[in-house]
Amino acid sequence: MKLHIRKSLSNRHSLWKLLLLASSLFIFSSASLWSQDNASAASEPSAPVETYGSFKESEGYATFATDNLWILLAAFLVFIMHLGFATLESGLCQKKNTVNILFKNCFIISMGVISYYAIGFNTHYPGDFNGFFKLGGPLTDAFTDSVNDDGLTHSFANLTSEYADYTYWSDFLFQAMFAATAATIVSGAVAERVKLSAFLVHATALVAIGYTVAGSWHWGGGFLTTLGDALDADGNVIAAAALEAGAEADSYSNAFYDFAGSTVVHAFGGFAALAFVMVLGPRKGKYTESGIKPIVGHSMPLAAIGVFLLFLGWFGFNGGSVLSADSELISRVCVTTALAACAGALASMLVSTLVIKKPDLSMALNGFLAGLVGITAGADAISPAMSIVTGAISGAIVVFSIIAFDKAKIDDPVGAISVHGICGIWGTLAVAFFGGASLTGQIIGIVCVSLFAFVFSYALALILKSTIGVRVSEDEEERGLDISEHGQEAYSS
Amino acid sequence: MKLHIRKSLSNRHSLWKLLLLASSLFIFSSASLWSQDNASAASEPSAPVETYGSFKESEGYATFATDNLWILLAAFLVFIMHLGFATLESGLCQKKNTVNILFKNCFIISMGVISYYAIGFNTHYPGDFNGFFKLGGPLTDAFTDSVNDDGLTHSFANLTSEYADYTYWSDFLFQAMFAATAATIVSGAVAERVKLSAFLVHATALVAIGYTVAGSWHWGGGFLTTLGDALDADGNVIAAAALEAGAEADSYSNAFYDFAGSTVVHAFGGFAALAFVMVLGPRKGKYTESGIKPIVGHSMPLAAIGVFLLFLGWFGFNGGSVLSADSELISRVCVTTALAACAGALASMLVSTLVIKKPDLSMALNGFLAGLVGITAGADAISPAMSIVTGAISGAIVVFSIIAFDKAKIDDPVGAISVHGICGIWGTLAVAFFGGASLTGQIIGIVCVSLFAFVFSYALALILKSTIGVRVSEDEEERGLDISEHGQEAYSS
Amino acid sequence: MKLHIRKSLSNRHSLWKLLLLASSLFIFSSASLWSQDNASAASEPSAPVETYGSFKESEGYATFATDNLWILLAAFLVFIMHLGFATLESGLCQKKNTVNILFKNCFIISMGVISYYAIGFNTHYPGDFNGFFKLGGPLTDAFTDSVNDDGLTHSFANLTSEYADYTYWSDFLFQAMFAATAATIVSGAVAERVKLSAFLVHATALVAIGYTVAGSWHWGGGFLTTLGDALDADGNVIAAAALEAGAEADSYSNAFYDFAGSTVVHAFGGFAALAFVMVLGPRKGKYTESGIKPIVGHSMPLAAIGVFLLFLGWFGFNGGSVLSADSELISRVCVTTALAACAGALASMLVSTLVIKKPDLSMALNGFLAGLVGITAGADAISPAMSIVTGAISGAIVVFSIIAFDKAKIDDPVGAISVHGICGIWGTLAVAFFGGASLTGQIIGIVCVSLFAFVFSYALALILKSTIGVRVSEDEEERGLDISEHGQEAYSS
Amino acid sequence: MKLIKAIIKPFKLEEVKDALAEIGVEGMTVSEVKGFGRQKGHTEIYRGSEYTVDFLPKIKLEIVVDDDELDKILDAIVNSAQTGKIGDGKLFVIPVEQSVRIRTGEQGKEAL
Amino acid sequence: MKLIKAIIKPFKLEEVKDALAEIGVEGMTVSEVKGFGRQKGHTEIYRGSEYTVDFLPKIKLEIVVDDDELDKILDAIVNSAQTGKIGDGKLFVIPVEQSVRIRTGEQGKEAL
Amino acid sequence: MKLIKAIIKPFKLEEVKDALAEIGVEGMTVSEVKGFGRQKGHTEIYRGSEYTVDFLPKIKLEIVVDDDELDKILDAIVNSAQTGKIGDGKLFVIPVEQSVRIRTGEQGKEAL
Ligand SMILES: Nc1ncnc2c1ncn2[C@@H]1O[C@H](COP(=O)(O)OP(=O)(O)O)[C@@H](O)[C@H]1O
Ligand SMILES: Nc1ncnc2c1ncn2[C@@H]1O[C@H](COP(=O)(O)OP(=O)(O)O)[C@@H](O)[C@H]1O
Ligand SMILES: Nc1ncnc2c1ncn2[C@@H]1O[C@H](COP(=O)(O)OP(=O)(O)O)[C@@H](O)[C@H]1O
Repeated sequence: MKLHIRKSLSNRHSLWKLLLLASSLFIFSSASLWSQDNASAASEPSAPVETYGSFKESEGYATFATDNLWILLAAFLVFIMHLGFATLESGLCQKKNTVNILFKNCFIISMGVISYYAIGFNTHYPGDFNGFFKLGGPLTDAFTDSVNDDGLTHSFANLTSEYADYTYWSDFLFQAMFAATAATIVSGAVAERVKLSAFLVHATALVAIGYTVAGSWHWGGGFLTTLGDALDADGNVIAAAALEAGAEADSYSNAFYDFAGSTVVHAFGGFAALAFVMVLGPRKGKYTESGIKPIVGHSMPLAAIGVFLLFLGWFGFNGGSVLSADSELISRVCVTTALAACAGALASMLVSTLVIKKPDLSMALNGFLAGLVGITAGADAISPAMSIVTGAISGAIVVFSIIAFDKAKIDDPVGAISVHGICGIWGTLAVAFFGGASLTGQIIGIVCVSLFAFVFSYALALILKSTIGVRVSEDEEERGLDISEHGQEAYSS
Repeated sequence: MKLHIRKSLSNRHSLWKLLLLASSLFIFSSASLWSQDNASAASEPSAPVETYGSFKESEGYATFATDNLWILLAAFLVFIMHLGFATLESGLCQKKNTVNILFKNCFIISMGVISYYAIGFNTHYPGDFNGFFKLGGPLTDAFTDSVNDDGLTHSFANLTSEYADYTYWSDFLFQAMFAATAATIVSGAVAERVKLSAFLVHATALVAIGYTVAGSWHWGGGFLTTLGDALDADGNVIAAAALEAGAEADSYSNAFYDFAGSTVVHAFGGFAALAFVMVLGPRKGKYTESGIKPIVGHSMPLAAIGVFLLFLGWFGFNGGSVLSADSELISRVCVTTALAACAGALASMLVSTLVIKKPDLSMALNGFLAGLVGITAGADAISPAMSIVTGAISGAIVVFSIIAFDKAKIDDPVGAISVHGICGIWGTLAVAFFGGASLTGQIIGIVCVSLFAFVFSYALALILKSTIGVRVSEDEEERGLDISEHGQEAYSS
Repeated sequence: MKLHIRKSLSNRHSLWKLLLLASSLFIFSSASLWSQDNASAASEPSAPVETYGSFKESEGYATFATDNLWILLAAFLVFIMHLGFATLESGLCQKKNTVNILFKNCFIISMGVISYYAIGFNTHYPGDFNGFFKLGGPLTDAFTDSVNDDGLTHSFANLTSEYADYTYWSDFLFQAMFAATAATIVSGAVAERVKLSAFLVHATALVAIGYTVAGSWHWGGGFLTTLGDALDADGNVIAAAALEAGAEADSYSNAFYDFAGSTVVHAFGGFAALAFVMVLGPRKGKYTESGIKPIVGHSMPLAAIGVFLLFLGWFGFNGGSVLSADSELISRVCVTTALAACAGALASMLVSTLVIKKPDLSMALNGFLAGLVGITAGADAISPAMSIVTGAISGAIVVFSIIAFDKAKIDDPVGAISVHGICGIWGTLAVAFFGGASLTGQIIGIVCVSLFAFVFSYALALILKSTIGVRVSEDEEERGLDISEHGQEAYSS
Repeated sequence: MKLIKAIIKPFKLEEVKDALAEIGVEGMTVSEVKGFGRQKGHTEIYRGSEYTVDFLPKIKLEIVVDDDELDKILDAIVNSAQTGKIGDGKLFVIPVEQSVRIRTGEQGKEAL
Repeated sequence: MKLIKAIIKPFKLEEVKDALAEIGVEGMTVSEVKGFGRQKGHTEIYRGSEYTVDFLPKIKLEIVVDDDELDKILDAIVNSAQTGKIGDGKLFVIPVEQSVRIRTGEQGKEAL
Repeated sequence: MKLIKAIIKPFKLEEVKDALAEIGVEGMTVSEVKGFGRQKGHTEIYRGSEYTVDFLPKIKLEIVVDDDELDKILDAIVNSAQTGKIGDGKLFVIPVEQSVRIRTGEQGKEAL
């Protein structure tokens, strides 16, 4: 569980409400079926350390340093997912739109990181808010103060286990790389006809505001976190006051469980993509009177490179979400991640061979991603054996989903809506089936996040449509966005 | 040395024979010239820990966590080798077979990981077997039990240093990624004419059974491990009973030494490839009356990406085979790995310039791999200076070997037989020349493993040939496997 | 700060001069504003350990192992930069020179590592020299001795915290990967017309001698290190003797500060490139009477892959330069690195859209690199907020610089001179503006290193020109170096 | 027999092919070409320098037809390839003296 | 002089070239084209949707020959390019009025 | 009307185009081809085996011109494409019976 709430508590003057929430959370997490807190428990020394220097000489430092290193490495792995997205999307689109796709992906990662610094982090993990919405400000004080660690104001707590199992900076970097993925998902779905300017605005709003607000509901201590009311042995909700006074919970109702973001990241991105695609319409020539005319991707090697890099990066995406290098958890999470991805690919290969009568490479590639998205919500809660089942079902779903969306004339060149949206939902439900989560809780979470993503993105797209326009002209689409938007070609001799 | 035997001992009810073997192994490894056991020694706390939680608070945990993290990272690095293989093979083959190659590589990694879960791991490291053969079952109990770590049955030992320097899961993941490489080696050699279905069956049997059985001889406590009989000061074999009773060995006869698998992985893959190629025959039009007509690879950038990724991954392949993050060992192993790779490339460049009269890029690329395969058996035992020599010889060998196989009309589009088979043998011998291993032992190991790989693969290929067929039709070969097998093209505009 | 000087002191019989230098350095570093020494302090146990085995059981080992692991991982990340350079350069050049470019890059990394072993490391970090020049010999004794760690001569200090926060081997590997980057920078600038043989000689001399000599001035304890004379409260230089006798410095004059090498690596490479380009002349047909005729890169996806890999690798380049896994420092360095890169890209996108009127992908790609080069000197000293400013300015500079060099008919196909040379200077100055370094010191460092690089490279190129020639014939240039130099084509069908 | 060389806009290929198939044309040979004409190229930009791309992608169809069919086919191409915008392309008719089907050795009309 | 346009199967190029070289043809110009004819294309599949590829890869040879040589050359091409299977391709003969060797300015037969 | 087929060296394209534009040629169609001729190919090497590449990259220009303009244009091409070295290429002149501008349906000279 992303117990980022800890940060909020230690850093900020928290109001009553938050304290209550936090204490209930604390109890919740102690008793949690999927307790992942051993790591932090062990590495939080009981006696407060006075300076970073003395922390480094304390017993817990060695583990802290390993934890922190892992979070950084996970950030690098998630970073490489952006190259994965860029190459996958390029590969599955036409030659004439390649420069445009690469440019969009360069923009997303750079805008994502900078906007996360400027507004995202504090929106995502707000110190004090109503559970639904708070727009954060830029990172300042604690973030930059500690540059000089001898003398001056120095918020060294942010660098030690008093903050978390890693430094404030590692936290930022990992979450920033994470955040930018939401917009990347959309990029693929709207490719080959979206107006560059409109996309850039949409992506910025989505990453800086949409994703971080929705994320705060679950990981920032928002209302999805509080879904898990404490219940007594008879199943009645225990009042906050009673909890505070020390009452112990017997169980929890409807807790929404989404380990690394099948819903909070992937379904979010998938449904934001769906909304934008619906406003945008399909590519010219895709759906004709004589049926669906496939628009073939221009380079399967690029697409394959993309998928393998995404698979690699997912070890950081899921493994890093453990938020420590806890040996048990990261090992298990990486195993379930790999098993689900591989099962997803095998299932896609099999299903596409049976249904389409051909072993379809692009489906096999999507199968890996389907398995990965599918296991993301329960990578820590689903057993290895069941992660194979989860992944395989995901890999089967994605084939049918891609075909179905195509039939419904929802034109998604890379299959992002199916892979991230549909498999994101499946993955979240899978935690209820195979990982012991509350089905009600999962459904509430899925509906809230997906609906929000859809509405947010739809509204945004409509506004853009009626202002700067969201779609290039027919002529520009035909000549390709590379020439019409960038005056550049991707390949030459 | 891959002392996986430790697992077998602690996890299973071992028979007499195995105990004996293990104790002799223990002594052997203590006194071993290339002892790599310091890490485990240090991180194995003397007092048994009761729960994972208390283990985390124990002294040894910090080192354990680092060790475990490294094994996971090594698994990721070996994973990325699969992308390396996929792009190298694609690059060195024709455009019209690219989808097929990518598909095969997607299959290999997914089938490899799943089959290793289902049967491979327990075949590779059988708890109790005759030294030659035991077919394992799926991972179950210990592997999945520990999902809930509070209450219930929990085999926490698998998560602590009682098992190894890493968790059971990390062990699985690393070994699974490793295992799949054997089939990938074959993939390149048989490319451009093998029937997809036949390849898939061959690869599955090879990874799930062939590789794991052969691997168990060396790393699973099989007969190659016991080659190293304990000798007394006069060179006589010490009886097992005497050893048990405490007799100390003075030296060991004929121990087969293969650190990370020059023979057990690479020569295995190379000779399996040779057998399949012999059954399959050369590509149409390669060997004509008027001589050899090169079939040129369609993308050198893809091939180069592949080789650099393989080089990168090899740090995990060799470095991870230390089976801990022991500072001395992993650092040295990474250094010898890099030096051998670079020396191999320089040697290939030089030799190809002298022999072929042109600085041949594809030979330079193979030179890196030759150096890497060459150092794999002795990465921990050969000194840095000698690793340069080992790599350089390997890089020279590969040029002559590729040319020789071509003259012998063994058609291997990517040079896999030379790179993995021939250089694998050379690398294993090099440990005798430069690393102090027994030449006899090395030869016995090479012969047993290579012969087994060849026979296994040959028999399998023959069976496939007489049933589903191993080769596409002439017409399909001409049109390319992409269209004939997949109905897809890799590139379009 | 790269306090490699520690190694020199403990390993070698140092002369008076060096001792003085070292002691002043010690004081300097203790009081340093940007002290990065906490890590080493903490991990250096006070009581000397006797063997590597006992070191492993000592308290500091856990941290040491993590530090060492990080340095190795950083080496892998820097290694992957070489693939980044290879693909970026290939992508931005013409199809017909691709094999040549890939070959050069294969050569650079292999020659770089081997020559660093043979001569570079001991030139870079000489034990005892005049502050300006010492040509090192091959690594021998300590490097290879420790292969056998039980019995025999064993310089185990090199494997423990007595040497540094990592082993001698990790040190070598990281620095070797680092070193090879200097020649890679040149490779891009001279691409498409340089004679292969001339380039190989130039690159070898540059990496083995030029870079290591210049590097020794700063990181090897040379004269740039001593720029930071100790001053008393009145601003007068404190005599060495007084310092020795215990006098405490109040401040330091003109210290040259270059954390990971904006000047020492990048400006060095950039100005070496400039010199070679000036000797070489522009590509045929680039500058015509009717103006500049762009020679378009043949694959933007390759170029984008290159830039993302370089970005990834830079986490190792900068993060590894911390020379430990110190949680505070590596986290902060990775954050400033990422922020500067992203700000650089955004700035390049903006500026190119404003100036060129098109969102230029190749400029966006260069913008990432500009930001990265820009922050390299002060990644540890510049605050996150200011790292955004530093990166953004760098990203803006690079656009104007590329256009300006083109106007000046300095033909640099990949923009290496601008990205590495000009932004390297800017980055070094930025530490004075935003990171508290002495402007004078920075300027001295920039001038010395850049001038040396320029002169060294220019002289070398002239010699080559008058001997073997530096440029292919017009006809060869036209047909492409792939055919004329290698008799191979990069792409075929 | 005549050889019709038709230069058309790339995205019209499918339509033209269908129109021809409809009136019974059973064979044609297609190549990707670059055209220079009244339809001006565009300005591209690369690393800060502008340059003009004069040549635009076009498709060249080569169809050998019997003299009788010529006009019908020309009409069909014009009708299906026309957008009315500059750059639609040209038709050129060239005499063909002989034609052979390689498979059978058939000659003349039979060979088409 | 005549221009022979030969459409052949790609993998026959080498053979045809050798056959022509043998009978003394010293020059030709080759392009990659796509052919549409009786030989039907194939069905491809992409992400679950089928589509037909009507155009098959072919090679077009253009050879300008002296009138005397014409028949010999046509025969040589037919013989070397024939597989007997559908899609073998065509030969078209077109009159050429003039030819010039750019290097020397030579004209007519001399230019070939 | 005549069709000029010009085979030239690739790097001469720009020059030829400029020369033609100068004398008022407003249209042409260009394709990438491979040429076989007296200019011999080169030997390449791949993984230790040598092979000969007989075909060299060339550019083919197709320009339909009015009869009056023919000589002027031929001259312009020869002048701009000539390097004097082997492999400079050829010009072939072929009769054109009809031409149509697809956009307008204009015919003959008007269509060029
Ligand atoms: N004289 C010519 N000879 C050969 N091809 C020509 C000629 N004129 C035009 N073309 C081809 O026809 C295409 C369209 O011609 P253009 O003048 O641009 O427009 P339009 O067809 O509307 O007159 C050109 O791109 C070129 O390929
Ligand atoms: N009328 C035609 N005009 C131009 N090219 C043609 C014509 N008919 C056939 N071709 C070319 O010849 C090739 C082979 O023709 P096809 O009808 O498939 O088989 P075959 O040559 O056996 O009759 C086609 O792919 C096409 O390129
Ligand atoms: N008889 C021919 N028919 C068609 N194309 C030819 C013929 N002869 C030469 N060519 C083309 O002209 C090019 C140049 O011819 P070549 O004989 O090499 O040199 P040159 O033009 O100097 O005589 C060839 O590469 C080929 O494309």
